[in-house]
Amino acid sequence: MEWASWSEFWNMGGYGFYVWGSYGVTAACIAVEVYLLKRAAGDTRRRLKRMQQWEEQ
Amino acid sequence: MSDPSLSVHDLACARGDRLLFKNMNFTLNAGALLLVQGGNGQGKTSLLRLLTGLSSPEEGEVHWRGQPIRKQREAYHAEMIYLGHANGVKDDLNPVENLRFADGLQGREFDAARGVATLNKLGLSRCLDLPCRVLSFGQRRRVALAALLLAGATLWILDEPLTGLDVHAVALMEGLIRDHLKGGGMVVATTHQALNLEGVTVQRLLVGNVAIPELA
Amino acid sequence: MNLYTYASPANFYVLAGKLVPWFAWGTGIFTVWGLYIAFFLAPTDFQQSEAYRIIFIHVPAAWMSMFIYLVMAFWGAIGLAFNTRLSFMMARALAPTGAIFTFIALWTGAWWGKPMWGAWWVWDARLTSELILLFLYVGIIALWAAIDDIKRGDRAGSLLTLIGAINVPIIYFSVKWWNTLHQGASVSLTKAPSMAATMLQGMLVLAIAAWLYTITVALIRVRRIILERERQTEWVKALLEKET
Amino acid sequence: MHRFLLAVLRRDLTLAARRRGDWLIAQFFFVMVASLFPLGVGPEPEMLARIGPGVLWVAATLASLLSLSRLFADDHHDGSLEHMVLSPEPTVLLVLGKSLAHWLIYGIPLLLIAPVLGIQFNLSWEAIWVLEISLLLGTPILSLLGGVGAALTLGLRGGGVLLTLLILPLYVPALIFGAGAVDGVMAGTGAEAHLSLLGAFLVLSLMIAPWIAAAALRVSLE
Repeated sequence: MEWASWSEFWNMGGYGFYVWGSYGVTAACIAVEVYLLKRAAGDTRRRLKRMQQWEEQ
Repeated sequence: MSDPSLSVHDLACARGDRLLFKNMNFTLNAGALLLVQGGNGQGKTSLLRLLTGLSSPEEGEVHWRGQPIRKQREAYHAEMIYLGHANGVKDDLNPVENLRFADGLQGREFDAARGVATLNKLGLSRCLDLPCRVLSFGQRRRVALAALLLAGATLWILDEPLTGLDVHAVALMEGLIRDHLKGGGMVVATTHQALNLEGVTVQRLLVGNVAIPELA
Repeated sequence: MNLYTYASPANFYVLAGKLVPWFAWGTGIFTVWGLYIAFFLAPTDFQQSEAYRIIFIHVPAAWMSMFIYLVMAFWGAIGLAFNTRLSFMMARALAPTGAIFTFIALWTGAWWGKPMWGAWWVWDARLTSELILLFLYVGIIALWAAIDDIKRGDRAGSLLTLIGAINVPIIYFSVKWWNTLHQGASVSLTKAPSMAATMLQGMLVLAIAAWLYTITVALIRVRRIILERERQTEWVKALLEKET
Repeated sequence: MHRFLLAVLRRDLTLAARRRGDWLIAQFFFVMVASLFPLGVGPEPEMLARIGPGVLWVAATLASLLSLSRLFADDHHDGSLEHMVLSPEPTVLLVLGKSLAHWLIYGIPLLLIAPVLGIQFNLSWEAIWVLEISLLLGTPILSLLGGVGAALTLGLRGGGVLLTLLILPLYVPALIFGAGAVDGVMAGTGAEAHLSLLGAFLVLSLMIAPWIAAAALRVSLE
């Protein structure tokens, strides 16, 4: 194990800002993509259903 | 070479996610006219563009002289000419120049005397040296018709050829179509107007399901 | 059951739906495993200290950005050659994820560059090519967005992807060449710390995670695209009916 | 076959001659963009000579993009593009002819203006000479690759801006080799390597771009 304590882990040998900046933004990008994908799935289904109702009239 | 014939087999056409028509079959032989009828947005223009090869069908095939047109694009285009909603006439050129370039693009030598004679026949003798920009819509349409005549194609595909033409021009157009058919040519046309075509074999094709009252 | 059955969108929709959970779990497992290697097994680098841990995401993201572009070009070429609808849908489903990985590669490149070279951005051959790759992704997505007609959009996007795919190696080569001529920016990402076996292992595990993630997301997206495009068919109507 | 190519060329040249306004705008755009840079970065001769090749090359790509959006658009609008695509000749020839005409109309004048701008940027005669050769090899690439973009964006809303977005990344190698050649001769390392690579890129574009543009044109007309 490399790390003696959690604070050392977050500090990353003084490079914590850069390391966590990179990992954080990566995680954020993926989270946003997954969130948008989830939302789009629901939207698409609702829209298609609405269009189907409309066309059946 | 076999006799000229245009046929479609199980043709289907879609626009976006809407199916315009399917299972369309017909054959058109030399000397015959096919009138494509149907309401707006029913796929008349789409069908014509399929027949020219500009677009490709969802299903089925268009045949020319018994062969699929996609396999003989160049040979087919040499025998076919298309006149769409737009005239294909350049505003910056005069009628004679327009014909010259139209001929050049078909890969033919331009015969100036014949070109001028055709334009005269279509009643454009007074504006041969004017840029087409100053001509009226009907006159520009006549320039396009002159190019059509000069092309000497067997198959004419005309999308609303009568739009914007006056009574004389309509009569002229009818005469041109009759002559072309008598000479063994073929015409596929869409039109909203009634055509006076005595002594001509007319096949009618209804696209879509809404009939137009005056033609039904 | 042959391959052709699954090439039909209706069947693929069902198949993709079954596959998504497996790939999603795979993504999770490999991500945790990879991150464990990256932070707990890989030793501190004597030159770069802990900052080098950024490469565990930077390198896989850069690999994926290029790999996804090639896969898109492949699907586009298949679609153009054989007129298979599903391949165009796959190309469309992959593009956003490719663009995101390109962005991640650029971002992490900058955040690694700052502590190592003292600059957020250097016109290094790889970073510059990556930037141009991002432009290509954005261009393709913008072209798709601008074309309403599905058929035209599919084909136009694929043609653009193809000419881009031919161009990307040329761009990379030209930027590299340009880079060697301009002395000012001679720092290069190739000066990575000497690869320890655990480092390579961590990078590979995270690359597999990124790969599984891409498949998961692309499958979910392709399912949505299939629904939209097939909405006039009976099976989609029945499917939507069943849900209400 | 060559008659068709000649007909396309003659047609586009005649039309351009009838519309000199469009033509002049593109040339003035080139001059103006290049002239803005000294105002932005300052008039020091050494600095201008340093950035001159790059600035002139970037200005040339932008000027060629300005006119590319209309490469097919005018003919599409009046219907003559359909007639040309429906001619018995291959569409590739049509695209090749139109790209060639675009280069003759918009590329060649850039070659004539560039030396004047080169003097403004304090370039040596040797550098100007290499700039000319690089533009001679490079501007056809702009017309050929631009043809692909023009065909892809035909008839789209905001097609001009989109065209820029799609095509500029593809121009990067031409820009690097072209401006690099002039840089090379100024730095004393010689321009041959750059120019041969630029030539290779031209040959490659000539072999590939017309086919893709022709396919794109057919897709866009469908």
